[in-house]
Amino acid sequence: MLTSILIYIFFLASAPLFIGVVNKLKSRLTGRTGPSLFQPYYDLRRLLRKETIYATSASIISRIAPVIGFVSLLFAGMILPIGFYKPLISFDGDIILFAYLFGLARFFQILGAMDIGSSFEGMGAAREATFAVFAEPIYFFTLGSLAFIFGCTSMYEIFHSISLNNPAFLVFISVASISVFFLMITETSRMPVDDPNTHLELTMIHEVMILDNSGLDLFLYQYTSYLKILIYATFTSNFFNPFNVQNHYLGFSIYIMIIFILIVNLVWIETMMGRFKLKSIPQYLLFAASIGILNILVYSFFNK
Amino acid sequence: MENVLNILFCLTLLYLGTTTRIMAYLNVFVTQGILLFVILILPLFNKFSAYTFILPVMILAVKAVLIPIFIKRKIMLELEVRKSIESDFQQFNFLLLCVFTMITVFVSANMLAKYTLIDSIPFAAAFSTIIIGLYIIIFRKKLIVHVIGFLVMENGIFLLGVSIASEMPFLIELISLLDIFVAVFLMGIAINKISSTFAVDDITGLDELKD
Amino acid sequence: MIVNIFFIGIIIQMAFAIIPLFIKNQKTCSAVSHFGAMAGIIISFSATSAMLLFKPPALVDIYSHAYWGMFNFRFDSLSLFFMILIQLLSIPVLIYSYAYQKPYIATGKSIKLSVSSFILLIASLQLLVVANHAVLFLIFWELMALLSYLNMIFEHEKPEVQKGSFIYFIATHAATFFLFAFFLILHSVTGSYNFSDYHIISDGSALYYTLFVLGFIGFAIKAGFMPFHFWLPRAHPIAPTYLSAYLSGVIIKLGIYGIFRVFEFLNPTDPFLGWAVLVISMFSTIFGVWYALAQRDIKTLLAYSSIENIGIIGIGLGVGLLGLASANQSVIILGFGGALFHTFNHAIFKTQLFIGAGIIYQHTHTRDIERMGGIIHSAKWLALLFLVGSVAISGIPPLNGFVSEFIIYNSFFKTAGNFGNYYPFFMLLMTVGLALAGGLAVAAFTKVNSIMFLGTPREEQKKLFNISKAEYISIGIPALMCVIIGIFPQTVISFIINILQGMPLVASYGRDYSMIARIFPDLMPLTKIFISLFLFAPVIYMLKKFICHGKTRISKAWGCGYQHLTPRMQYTASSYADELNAIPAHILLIKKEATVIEHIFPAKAGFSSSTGDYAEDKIVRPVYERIISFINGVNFLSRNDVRIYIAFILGTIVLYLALAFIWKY
Amino acid sequence: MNILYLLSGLPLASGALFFTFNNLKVKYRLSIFTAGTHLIITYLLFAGFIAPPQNAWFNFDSLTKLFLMILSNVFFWVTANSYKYIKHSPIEKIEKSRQIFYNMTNLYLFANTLALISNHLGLYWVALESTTLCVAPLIYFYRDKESLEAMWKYLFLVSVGLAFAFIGILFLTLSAHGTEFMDNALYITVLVSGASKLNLIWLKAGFIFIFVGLSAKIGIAPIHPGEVDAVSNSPSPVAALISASLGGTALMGVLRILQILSWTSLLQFAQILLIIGGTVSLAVALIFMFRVTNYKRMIAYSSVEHMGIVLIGFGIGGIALTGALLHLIFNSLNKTAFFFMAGNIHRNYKSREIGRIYSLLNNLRWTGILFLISFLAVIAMPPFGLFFSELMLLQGLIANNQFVLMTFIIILLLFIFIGMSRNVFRMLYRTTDKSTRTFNEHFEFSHLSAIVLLCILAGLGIFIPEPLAKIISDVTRLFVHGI
Repeated sequence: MLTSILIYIFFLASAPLFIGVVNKLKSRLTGRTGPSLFQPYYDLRRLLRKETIYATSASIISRIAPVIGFVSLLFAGMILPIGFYKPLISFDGDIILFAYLFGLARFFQILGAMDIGSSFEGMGAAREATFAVFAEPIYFFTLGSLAFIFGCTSMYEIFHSISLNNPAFLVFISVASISVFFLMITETSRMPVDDPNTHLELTMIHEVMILDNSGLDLFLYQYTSYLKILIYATFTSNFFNPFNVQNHYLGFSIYIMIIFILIVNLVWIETMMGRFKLKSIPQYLLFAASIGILNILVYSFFNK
Repeated sequence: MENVLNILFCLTLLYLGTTTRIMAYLNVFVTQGILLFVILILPLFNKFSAYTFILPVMILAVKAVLIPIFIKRKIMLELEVRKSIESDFQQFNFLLLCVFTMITVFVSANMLAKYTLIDSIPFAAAFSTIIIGLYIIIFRKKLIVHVIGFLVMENGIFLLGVSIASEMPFLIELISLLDIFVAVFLMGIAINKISSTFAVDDITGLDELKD
Repeated sequence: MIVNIFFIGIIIQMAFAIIPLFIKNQKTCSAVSHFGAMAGIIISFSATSAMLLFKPPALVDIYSHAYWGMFNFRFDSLSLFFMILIQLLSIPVLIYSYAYQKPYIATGKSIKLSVSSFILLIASLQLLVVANHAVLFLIFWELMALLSYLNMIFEHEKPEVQKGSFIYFIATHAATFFLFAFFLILHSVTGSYNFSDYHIISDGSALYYTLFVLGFIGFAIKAGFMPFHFWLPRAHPIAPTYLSAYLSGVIIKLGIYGIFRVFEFLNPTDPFLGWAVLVISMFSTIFGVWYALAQRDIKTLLAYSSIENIGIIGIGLGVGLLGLASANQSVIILGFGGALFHTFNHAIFKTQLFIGAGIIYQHTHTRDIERMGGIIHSAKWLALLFLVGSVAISGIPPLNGFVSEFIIYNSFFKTAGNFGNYYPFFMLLMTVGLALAGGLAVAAFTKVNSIMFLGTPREEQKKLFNISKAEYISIGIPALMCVIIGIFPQTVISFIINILQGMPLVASYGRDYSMIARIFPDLMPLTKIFISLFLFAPVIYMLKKFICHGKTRISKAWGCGYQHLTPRMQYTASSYADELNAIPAHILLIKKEATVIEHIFPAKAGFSSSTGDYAEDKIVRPVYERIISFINGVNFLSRNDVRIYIAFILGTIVLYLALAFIWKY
Repeated sequence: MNILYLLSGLPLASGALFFTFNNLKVKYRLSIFTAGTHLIITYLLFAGFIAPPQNAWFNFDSLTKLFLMILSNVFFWVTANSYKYIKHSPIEKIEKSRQIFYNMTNLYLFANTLALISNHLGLYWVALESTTLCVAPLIYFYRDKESLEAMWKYLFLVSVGLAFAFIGILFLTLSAHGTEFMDNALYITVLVSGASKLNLIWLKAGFIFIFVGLSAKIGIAPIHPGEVDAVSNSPSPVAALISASLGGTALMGVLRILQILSWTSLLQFAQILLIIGGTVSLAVALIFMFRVTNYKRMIAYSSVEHMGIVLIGFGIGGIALTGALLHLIFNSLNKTAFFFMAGNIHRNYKSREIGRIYSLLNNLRWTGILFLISFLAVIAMPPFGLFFSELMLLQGLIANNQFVLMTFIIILLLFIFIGMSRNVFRMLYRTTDKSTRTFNEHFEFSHLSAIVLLCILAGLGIFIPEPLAKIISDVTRLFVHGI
């Protein structure tokens, strides 16, 4: 238990680092020195010192929204098995809670954006809502199919009943992990779905939603987004995670390794690919979902 | 003897088919009344009693005297109706229809006479009278002619009643006669009112009520 | 004895529906009737809950009718469940209707008819769910339709009210005819009118399926399953809001009650029926919420979202049917239990949302959310209470909506686990469908909240928000219930287990409490997490407040350099939902008219979009109009000539004689 | 025998007496006295407190008692309400018809009672014809074009129809030829007892002629128009009389014949004819519900519909027959109240056009609400009786496995309901910009009587009292046996 708590604290602490590494590698790939690994920490510290400005049209919603978003993701993270360690929260059906905690965060982030009443935030919120509608099915297609196959609804159990005795799993899990990777990109609004460091409000999704936030609110939002991407990365990593490794340390190092691989993938994609047209993003998500269908079909026929 | 009278009755019907004058219609009606009277009287000769005389006399009075006079005075003269019956149906075809109907009725009456105990000729005569009375109502436009058609029909019914030797107590027959008389009376008044309010004496005025 | 107390309560309610009609002063009349009725409801409610605790005498005979036999009531667990539902929700709705009538009284409008008929409606509903005699049931069923109609025409001067109430009346009458056929066939099969005698065992005969279809459709029309829902989005907006709250909260739930009864009578053991119900329900769920997303009239939107939730309940029912088909206790219990639980929850938060919508309507005098905005600045608590309802109905933790959906998800997993072969695949599809609906619900209700409450007012409000205590109480009670049930679902779960024990459908598979309780997923972790959420979030909030204390500033919103942002420039609801609605646009029947801006000095441009309803515009209305035009086409009878009539006499006689001639005896 | 004198003699006497003087108020009071006495005696007979007289010419079996009760009840309420309607009629300057009103209604009561209690078909026919003659001047009450035309059509059509009925009666005598009772073959009791000896061909023919002939008076399609015109153009009390009591009286003739047929193998044939007639009437009512522009005509068509339902009930037999009898009673109560309200509307708006009536519910509160409620009763909403009787009808249909017919009837009922409610709601709710007239209506006696009638309707639906149940079971026993 204590170790789990420590691990989780470490997890929370290292959330910005993930982005730091990503940015660093990205700039390296494009032949720049790039910011330091800890740049996100500096940004957060800067935000802490800044004063918080509220729009005239802002109401209590935009004051509580960042808090609720942060807290819900905090609890969502507790459900994830990190490395080989038992997560803080684990019970039957926690995969549903996991998905819906994200829903809670999204709900209030959208409200917080709409609270300003400016049409830029409106656009961002609308896109967020739209893509989220497709994100949840992907989640359930992948993790849900696993749950149906193993007949258990707790994330920890699911990921620990994965074993390679059945070669179908290799196909299955790799495909699932791909669609989850898509999911991650969408949910954390990275390239090619969204470009975090563009400077045209019209084309942004996540950034435009927090356009009018500053200071502590922005701090919370930023940190929440760092946390979000790390949570999704961990989630993806879990698909490959232990392969029957019974040793905690080994498991954890494997976890770190996979995270790093993911980072590389992410960076590679972000540097290689251009941004999708907003209109074409739903098809792209549907494709990811359809992978999930294919998945369960493959599996169920394999079982026959 | 009765059969002869019945045939006469049918002849009057055919005359109705040919003529186009209201006066003629009225006369035919009177004739029929007299015929009815005779038909009713005939069987009474051997067993005579004043009591049974009342009904024939009443019929004679009502059908041959009262109603014709009423119609003549009250209607024909008060509102000088044009003398011809307005028909929206070729007279010749009407006659054909009547003949055809009578033939069918007679044939079917004969068929029925095989199965049941009716004497066919009076029955057929009565029935064709009824139907032709209906034809007169259906194919003529003048209201007064409708009334006459109704009366012809009633004659037919009386004939039927006689022909099948109805056990109808004559008291009932009297009252029914009265009923019809009153009905005709009301109809006459109504025709008066209609022709005074609508300024027409045929069906064309009466098309207010519709959905 | 308890039963007598219950009936005393009912009688009190009826008395307070009738007596105040003789009070001249409308204000006192409304006050007396509402609070008297409330007292009656509280009495009957206490009786009901007492019955729930110590199982009462099942049957109560009223009197023996000359032709229909003994009219009697039966207090079995299913009826007690819905009774509790009715009584629990009648309290806030009554409080609200009291507040609702006030302004109308001020204008001198006569409100007596609607007040008394509404209270009679409540009383008759309570009798409806305990009616054990088919004819008695039909009487109260029709009374329900009738009295709610009498309420619906409260503002009968408005054309849309006339139209909507008309559609409602027709639909409910058609439903009743289905039920006539259903019960009469049941009677001819079983030779009895008592519900307690109806135990048809499924044989493959056509009659059996006819019965099932008749019963299901008859009740589905009332419950609002797609495609039988067409009356619902027409009736809700035009009804006075307390009634629309009651319609959505309680009355359509009685359709669910009826469907439960149908299952109970027919004991369906054919998985095909289960799948059919599941498909219909999933259809209602997804498209109900998608239609909801497309609406801009708040009450219509809420009505469509009711269709969605009815669909979710139906999913639970379908799963239960699958369980019955293969006699699997846990699936039956999870399915029906989930259905009951969601029925309960939806009743609560839908009532709350409608009341909120009604309060807003009375202050802004519009139902079009595009004309609202920034209400949170003038009515903060109203906005927050409405927000609670929205979060709950979107099935988002930590409120009650999530818990019932959680159980239904669990029923999927349980089904898949227990049945194997092709079940997991379809159950996965169900799961994904439900998740999709959840996402859409989030979109819809973020839209509602943000457009109505947030930002700045799009049109200057006609009068200030001064929300009375009664209104706050009426919307606060359900909100509180949402939170409490969300955190401590165990209470309701145990209640529902009590109900399930008594249901014949379930009871045949064991009536042991602990066994049933073990089937339900363990909800304790959820409770812990939610409590910690509720504790932790304020702490963070306080911390934040403390840190940025003195370092806050109010300033204009960032206009991307543009300096003169006007309220009209805010994001609209239609454009918010546009990207999602574009996907099934041909099903939502979305029409857009826009004038394109062309030259350098453009002319006045405009844009308008509207949505239809496929079932109504493409199915019901065309058929109806076809029939009407056929009827109007028949005109050979409308000749107004006495001679024609006489010809008719002759013709009829000839016809009959011909018939007589060919008739062999 | 004295009961007979009271029942029939009193109305005749008062009717005759009224020709001698011209004081409307006195006539009104006296008529109320007559109607009240009639009602009391009828009720005593009905509840079996006094034994009916034994007489070859008169027949006081349960069927007669039932119809007598209906007639007497309707007549009483009509008379009690009539004064206001004829005193403040929408059309003025009709003093003459005001004067003859009570004479005619009393004579009508006499004739109708006679028709109901007569045991002799000829007597029945005569009495029925004379009811027509009594009603005709009442139809012409308003003395305008429409009423004149209506009177003409009613008089002519019904007379022709009754002529056919007379032919039918003659055929009945013919069918008794060769039997030992051929000399008094027109006594219903005789015919019923000796039914098995009758000649089937003539019996069949007789039934057809009587059924079709009387349809003109009952208001069965396709010979309904005369009745509809009469009902829609006469003042409301008369309309109530015609559609609530006279139709029943004519129907009783058909039922008598049916009673005879029920001993023979022809019953099924007769029932089929009844079902055909009833269904056609339903269809016709449906067609016209969507076409009427005149609310009194609408109500008239609704009584065509209900008569159709009654016929179908008799055609089906069994529980449906009970339902049909109840339906007859309920319909009479309901139509009376409905016509009172229609009369109030006519008096206040001075128009019978649906298009001219606007926001009734606001302008005339009492009339509007009672109109709405009696409409709800007409479309068979509980707790009103018609709901139960229609339920019985459907149950009878199912008991006979007539599923197709049931579906058809249900669809017809649904669309009749739609068509009717369209019109009624238009009258109740529609608001016009030019509604300048101000109405002020107070609680009147007509409202009270409508409320009472509707309460009886609801009460009888939910709780059937003992005597009524007994009478109805007796009546059903008249029809069910047969071969």
